[in-house]
Amino acid sequence: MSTATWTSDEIMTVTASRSLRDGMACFVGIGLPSTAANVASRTHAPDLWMIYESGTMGASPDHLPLSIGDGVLADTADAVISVPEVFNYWLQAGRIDVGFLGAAQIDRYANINTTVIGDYDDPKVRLPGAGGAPEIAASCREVVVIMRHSRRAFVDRVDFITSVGHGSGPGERERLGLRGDGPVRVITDLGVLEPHPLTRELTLVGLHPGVQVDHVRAATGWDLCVADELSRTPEPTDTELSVLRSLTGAD
Amino acid sequence: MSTATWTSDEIMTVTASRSLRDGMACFVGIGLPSTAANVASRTHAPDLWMIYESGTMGASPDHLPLSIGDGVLADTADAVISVPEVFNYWLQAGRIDVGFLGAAQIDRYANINTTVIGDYDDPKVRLPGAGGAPEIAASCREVVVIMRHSRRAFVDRVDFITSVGHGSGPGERERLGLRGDGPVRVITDLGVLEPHPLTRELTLVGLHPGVQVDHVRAATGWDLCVADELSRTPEPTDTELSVLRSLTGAD
Amino acid sequence: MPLPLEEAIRGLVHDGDTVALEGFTHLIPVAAGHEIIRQGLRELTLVRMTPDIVYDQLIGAGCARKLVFSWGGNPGVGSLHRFRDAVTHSWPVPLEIEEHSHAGMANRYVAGASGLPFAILRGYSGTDLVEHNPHIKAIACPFTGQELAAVPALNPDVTIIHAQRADTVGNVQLWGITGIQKEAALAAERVLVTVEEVVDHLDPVPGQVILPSRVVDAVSVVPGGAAPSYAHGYYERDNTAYKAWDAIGRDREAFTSWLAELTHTPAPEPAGRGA
Amino acid sequence: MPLPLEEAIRGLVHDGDTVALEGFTHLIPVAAGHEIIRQGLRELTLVRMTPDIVYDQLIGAGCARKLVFSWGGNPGVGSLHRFRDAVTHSWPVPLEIEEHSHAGMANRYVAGASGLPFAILRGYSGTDLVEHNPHIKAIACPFTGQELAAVPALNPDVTIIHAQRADTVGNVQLWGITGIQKEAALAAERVLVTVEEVVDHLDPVPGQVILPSRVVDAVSVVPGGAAPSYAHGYYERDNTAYKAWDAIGRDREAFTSWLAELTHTPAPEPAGRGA
Repeated sequence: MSTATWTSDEIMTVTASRSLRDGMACFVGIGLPSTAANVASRTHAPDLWMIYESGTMGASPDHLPLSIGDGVLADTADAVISVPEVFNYWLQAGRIDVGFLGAAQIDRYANINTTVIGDYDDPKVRLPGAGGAPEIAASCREVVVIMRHSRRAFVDRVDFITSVGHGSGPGERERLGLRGDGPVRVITDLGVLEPHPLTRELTLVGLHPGVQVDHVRAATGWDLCVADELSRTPEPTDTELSVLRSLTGAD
Repeated sequence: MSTATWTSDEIMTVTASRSLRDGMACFVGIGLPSTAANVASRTHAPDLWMIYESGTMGASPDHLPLSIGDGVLADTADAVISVPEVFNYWLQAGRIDVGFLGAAQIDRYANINTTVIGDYDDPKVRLPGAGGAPEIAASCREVVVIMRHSRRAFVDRVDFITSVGHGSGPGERERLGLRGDGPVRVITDLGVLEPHPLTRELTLVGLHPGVQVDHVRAATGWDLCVADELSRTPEPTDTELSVLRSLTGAD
Repeated sequence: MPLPLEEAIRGLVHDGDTVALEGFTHLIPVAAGHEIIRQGLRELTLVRMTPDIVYDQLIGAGCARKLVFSWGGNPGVGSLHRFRDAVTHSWPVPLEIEEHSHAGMANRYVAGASGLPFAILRGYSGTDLVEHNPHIKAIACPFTGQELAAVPALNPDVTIIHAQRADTVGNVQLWGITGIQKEAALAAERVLVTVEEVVDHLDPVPGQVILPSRVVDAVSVVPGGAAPSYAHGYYERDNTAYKAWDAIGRDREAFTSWLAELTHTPAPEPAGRGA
Repeated sequence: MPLPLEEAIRGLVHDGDTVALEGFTHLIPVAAGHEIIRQGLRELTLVRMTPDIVYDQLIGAGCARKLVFSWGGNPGVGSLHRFRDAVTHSWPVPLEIEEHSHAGMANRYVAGASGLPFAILRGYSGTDLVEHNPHIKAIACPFTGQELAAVPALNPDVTIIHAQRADTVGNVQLWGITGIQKEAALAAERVLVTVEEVVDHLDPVPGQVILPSRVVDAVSVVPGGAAPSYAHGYYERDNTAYKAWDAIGRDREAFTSWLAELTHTPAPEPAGRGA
């Protein structure tokens, strides 16, 4: 039994890191995805192969990069390639196993909005935009989304589809010609959601320690489906926490 | 006055080298074009910028390369790039001033055949094929052709258009969307031909020393037009000949 | 011959131009952006895959009429408040936007560098970007019938990049993360490169990109010209400056003071260690 | 773990496959081609921008049903006589040909490496290549209406290249003139790389291309495996061998003797200096 205490962001990041299997090729965005990937590569997945959109492939940074173009990535990479090569030769060609994405809004079918809150032409909040996300969501074999749970973020329909999850339900990705499986898991600070195998609707399948189903329902902007059998996230191990904190500087 | 004697191939190569101006970007093929370009860069055009289709840019080989991918080109180049970059970023983008081409057949309108003599599906002679020539002929600002003069080579219509010269006459290049000026000069072992400004038909404009118009007519497979004023190619200088022979090993 | 930055910007960048300043978190041509602000250029169409703080500054200073981009943010810090203010409140002037994905922008530059009018990619399918951007169209493969996205070539009037070194004849060398700079430069009508130093000979470096002098219109020696981003082998990213920008950019008054200070500051000395 | 070449060819190349052996005058995978001849593979569709003597040998040995190419010759020497004999006299078996320009082939590989079904280029316009090759079509730019050429992606079943080095986990490093090898490898279903040596760590080299081990199916250590072409930093081109081939290839009998000698020769020792 771990006696450690940990924050809700920490359990989210540790859970995300666990969804990376050793040897996978992982398309890593900055922030939570990068932290989770670097935790994984220092714990159970030493041969995780990280590709950053700046063009570094197979980097093993000794500290957490400050940006997707941090010099430590170039210094430790197997190779540095150009941005067109990253997107054309690696992502579009279907060579990436898993893409990690964040989002400002996500909806019932795991569609992702990072563009705008409100109306596009008269926005309430202007967000950073698409970046690499639309093609990551389209082309990686699978996508894992990491984001904090709230009613503002988990909405019935996103204001803007920046990156397609499961569209409007079953068969939509195939109709759109998207070749990857799309989001297979959404990891939040409360638990884990997965698309239902038949309806493709995001369904609560796991709870972090101490969290109840009602908490998650209250933080979700639609009538959330809950799996019959809910898993309970194992507590972060001491190793996971110490690795994570050494990366984030919280130790 | 030069007292040197020289061969018909030597006057052809020296004349071709003179058509390169200093500072030009020149797309160089192996064989006579490469020899001519290397004579130019060692005589009147020290800043001739040579690009070979193998990807070497700005090479200054200390001996004549044996192939378009000779190691001496990579060793002395400003940069070595990939083959797609050569064709897309440099040739197709219109950055090359002059392309040097050889040919097995050329016709009245300077269309070039390097594919097949006879019928395509049942050829008399199978030639090497297109290589880079179709796009060199399309995209360089101007094209210079170097080839030995004979009735078999200078034909009324080529058996196969591998690379477009002036098509079937005035306006044809524009109709085809070809952006360079096409062949501006054909240099042979007998003299120099240029497309007529109005008709685009190859016209004899210059004779090498000792050659008469009748020689050229006899070696041309169509009723050759001859310019009113014919230039006489200046004899190769001692410097040109010694540079050329140091390259070809004839010294 | 290197040109002083002030002179290079004056000669190559004009009101109304389409201008790309590229550099993917590394080698961002910040000093050149500041010189554009100082010279008071207006009505620019600014192009950049990842507009960050120097674009926030250009937008806040009123240089831009339009922004063409794929991700706008202060990397690792948060939002661009001048960009948001321009989009949502037209301050100081309205900002038209045209947005793409990274894959779309990268391929637009590739097409531009290749002399092609458009590029094709598997992208945008099912996204709302399509209906808000007339520059994304569908195209069918003539062999398989598969539907793909087409985007038009991007050919800036001017591309500005920062590089580690140039030689005395103007060949440019950059290395480390080189992003989209080669394509952005080759796609442009005119190219300005600011460099850390000029050297007699460019010794080859693993991972280098070389831009031959014939595609470079001007080189300006501006040591530190990429700060607060970094120049691999020269200096590190000044993360404090990125964080500090958040507070300045968030507030119109703080920004206005910053702008007044910048525009009264003389341009950096044009001649660096290598000049 | 490096595989003996014999085993790698047996495992990765099958009768009827589409096989590309690439290398642009430099690093031509000749030893691998000879092993294909020794194993008596048949009905191959051979792909290569510049088929030269090793392709002449493969064709003369009857391994190929079809050749996809853009320039076939003995570089700096002359014609490929086995290729000519197959095209004009169907000896030893008929050879179907599909021909492109270099620009077309290069872009076909680029499309293949990019997961796209086709590529566009300014090319072929007005040439007779178009009417003899159903794989060249016209396509209109959806923005400008300009007409361009479209060519289908090239995705070989197997691509074979030769490189200077691999490391012990199978990352591959090549440098000097690297031609089209990166794209040809990334476009293929399976990739075999013969190398001069295996080293513990790939020290970066200017101009290097790295193929990460995850896109390489097998590495075989074959020192001298590119001869008579050259391996930058290892050995020079054997120009005498290129010239000597002309006489052998010109004559069916001389070729048949050459072939008998090759196929009775045991494969080169699989383990080289680096193994």
